[in-house]
Amino acid sequence: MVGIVVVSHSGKIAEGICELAAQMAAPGQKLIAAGGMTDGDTGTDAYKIQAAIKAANSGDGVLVMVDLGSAVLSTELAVDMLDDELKGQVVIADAPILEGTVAAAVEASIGQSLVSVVATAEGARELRKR
Amino acid sequence: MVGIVVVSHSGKIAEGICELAAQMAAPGQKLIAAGGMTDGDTGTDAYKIQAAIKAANSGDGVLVMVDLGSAVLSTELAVDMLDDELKGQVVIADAPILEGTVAAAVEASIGQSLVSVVATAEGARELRKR
Amino acid sequence: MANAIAAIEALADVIIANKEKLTELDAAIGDADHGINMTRGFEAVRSKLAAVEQLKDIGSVLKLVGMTLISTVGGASGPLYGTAFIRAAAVAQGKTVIDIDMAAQMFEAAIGGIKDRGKAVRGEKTMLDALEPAYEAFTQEMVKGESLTGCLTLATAAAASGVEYTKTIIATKGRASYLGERSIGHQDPGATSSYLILATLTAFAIEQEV
Amino acid sequence: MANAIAAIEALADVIIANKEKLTELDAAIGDADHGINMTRGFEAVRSKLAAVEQLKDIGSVLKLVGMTLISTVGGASGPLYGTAFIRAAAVAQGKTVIDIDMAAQMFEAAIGGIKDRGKAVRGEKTMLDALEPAYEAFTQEMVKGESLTGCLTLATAAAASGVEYTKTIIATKGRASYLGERSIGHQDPGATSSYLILATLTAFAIEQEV
Ligand SMILES: Nc1ncnc2c1ncn2[C@@H]1O[C@H](COP(=O)(O)OP(=O)(O)O)[C@@H](O)[C@H]1O
Ligand SMILES: Nc1ncnc2c1ncn2[C@@H]1O[C@H](COP(=O)(O)OP(=O)(O)O)[C@@H](O)[C@H]1O
Ligand SMILES: [Mg+2]
Ligand SMILES: [Mg+2]
Ligand SMILES: [Mg+2]
Ligand SMILES: [Mg+2]
Repeated sequence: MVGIVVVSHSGKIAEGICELAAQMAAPGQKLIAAGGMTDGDTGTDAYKIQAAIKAANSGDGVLVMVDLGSAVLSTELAVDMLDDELKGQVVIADAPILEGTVAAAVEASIGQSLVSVVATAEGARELRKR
Repeated sequence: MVGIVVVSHSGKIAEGICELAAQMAAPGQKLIAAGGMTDGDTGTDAYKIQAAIKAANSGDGVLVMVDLGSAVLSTELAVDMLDDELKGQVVIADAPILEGTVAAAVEASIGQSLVSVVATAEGARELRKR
Repeated sequence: MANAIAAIEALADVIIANKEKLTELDAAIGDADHGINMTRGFEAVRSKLAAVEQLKDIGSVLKLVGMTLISTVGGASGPLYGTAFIRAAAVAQGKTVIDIDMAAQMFEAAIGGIKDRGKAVRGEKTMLDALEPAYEAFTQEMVKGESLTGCLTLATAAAASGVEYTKTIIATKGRASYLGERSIGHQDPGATSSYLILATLTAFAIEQEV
Repeated sequence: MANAIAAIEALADVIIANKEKLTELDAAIGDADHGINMTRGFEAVRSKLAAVEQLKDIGSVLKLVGMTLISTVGGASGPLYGTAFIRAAAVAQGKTVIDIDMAAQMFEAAIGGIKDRGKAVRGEKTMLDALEPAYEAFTQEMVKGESLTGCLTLATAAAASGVEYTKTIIATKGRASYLGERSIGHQDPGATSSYLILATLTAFAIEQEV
């Protein structure tokens, strides 16, 4: 099952999104929040993200959802620090963080491949709200 | 100044997004969280949203950002319950909630019109993350 | 108003008794909360009804129900059922008894509320797939001269078929739409609660007749 | 390693002394935290350096700095400066003194790290608008046979002009890009901290020479 990591500058946001997506996903779905700094301040921490990616991985790859630009920088750094095998199995989605995570969690929890989970996350950009 | 309401099923998410956006906005910017139910459970509450819209309004209109489909239903109901004058000044954005709120907060806090704040929120759909 | 309140109490009983069932249905194609949502809503309705002084007509009872569901259900079903009850309340304003014509009008208004609010049509795997065939059955029998309870009984049967039908279709509205084709084979929780509401009101009306 | 550590201590002093200034610059075009971020980072660096046993070479000092900034700065500047220090550390691995050639290589590696990480180019209103002209000035003087401190002095002057230049351009990377044209007229906080770092290292090198 593809694991999902949610990277936000805010711990509350990352946790909240994981909780929301978990309600739509199958029970075993890995949804790991990597939000805020270790001291609780706003920001992103590449080591925290790296640990979350490792925790989310169960062999089928990891989708990482990010909020703002600097979360991408920290996530790319986190990915660079992974060992080569896992590195090739991690994708940072170019997708809205909340909408993409919810859609991707549904897809991942029914056992879809990383490619298809990423496509679903990125497809969430096109979901219409009204 | 256009006010902004953030409607999420999760209180944590709505608050976190308001905090994140406030960091990018001018100090006076109204960013009102309407997340979760009164008892703290997950969900949306049209009366809470209605109160948030009233609190966000200072005469220049209100942008409402929503997370998932059922938040739209509650928000539309909340708007229907407003008096006619305010009703015409409220727009629910068809935009990703986090990305749209951050972009819109910057725009609103420099005094742009409701039309332009809505366009900025909806334009956030096109922001690329990588 | 005693009757209207007793009918709502009966609804609350049935919804609460089906909390697990509705939640399980929602677990398969949604976020596993429909029974929890509806129970929270009807428990709140029950305490509101207990606390309120005097309700002067059926409209007031239904309005209180609708407003309470709106603020306590939390899911899509909150604004949908909330709007349905409030629209039905408008028809029942000033009324203290319900005849068959008024029942039909209330039913129509309620469905109209759900459609205005949710912008769904029949066939999208929602509560409308129980309610619309039920309403059609109701009016069909009504023009044939059936009694209120007769019409309700047939409406409930049609709702039950509608619930079965939801198993065969793809969800295109609400959370179940995330599943696309994979929603086929699963029964819609909202259609199920709509059926339960209708079945309960039917049973209540039959009891009143006796 | 005493020298390298002393240089880092000097950086920490200057960053902390400019906490408000950097934060104010970021308030105008970002999220008002660059000084806070950098201060949190360099305070952590300071305690790490105080706690660590023995650092065998300059590479180890710089690696520790980079890793600490990555985990404590929080903003975009964290991975950017973190990567810069770690890339410079790779050049300085096994080294206990820095000559002019090595300084140039470290400088180049650091900028390369920032570019790889941030995918920005000069003219986008970032730290690169201070660092790239500074590096050019450095190498230009180096080929003319200038001393390390001479090269650093001219590099710092170029960085200062680069900071001024950021006032005239539109931000197209980082948070300031949300402001588009309205970012014109404001000085980039990251370019400013880059200038401060360079100026401090220059002053430190001059002191060492005396
Ligand atoms: N737009 C809509 N129109 C009509 N009914 C809808 C709509 N969206 C959802 N529903 C109904 O609501 C039910 C789900 O209710 P519930 O689980 O309480 O809300 P949520 O999906 O927000 O968790 C669905 O089974 C469906 O019958
Ligand atoms: N992609 C990038 N490449 C180079 N520098 C960048 C980039 N993005 C941001 N910066 C620099 O980072 C500075 C902001 O740092 P900081 O405020 O600490 O982070 P954040 O913007 O995440 O709050 C900017 O002033 C700019 O110089
Ligand atoms: Mg549900
Ligand atoms: Mg729900
Ligand atoms: Mg900043
Ligand atoms: Mg920041």
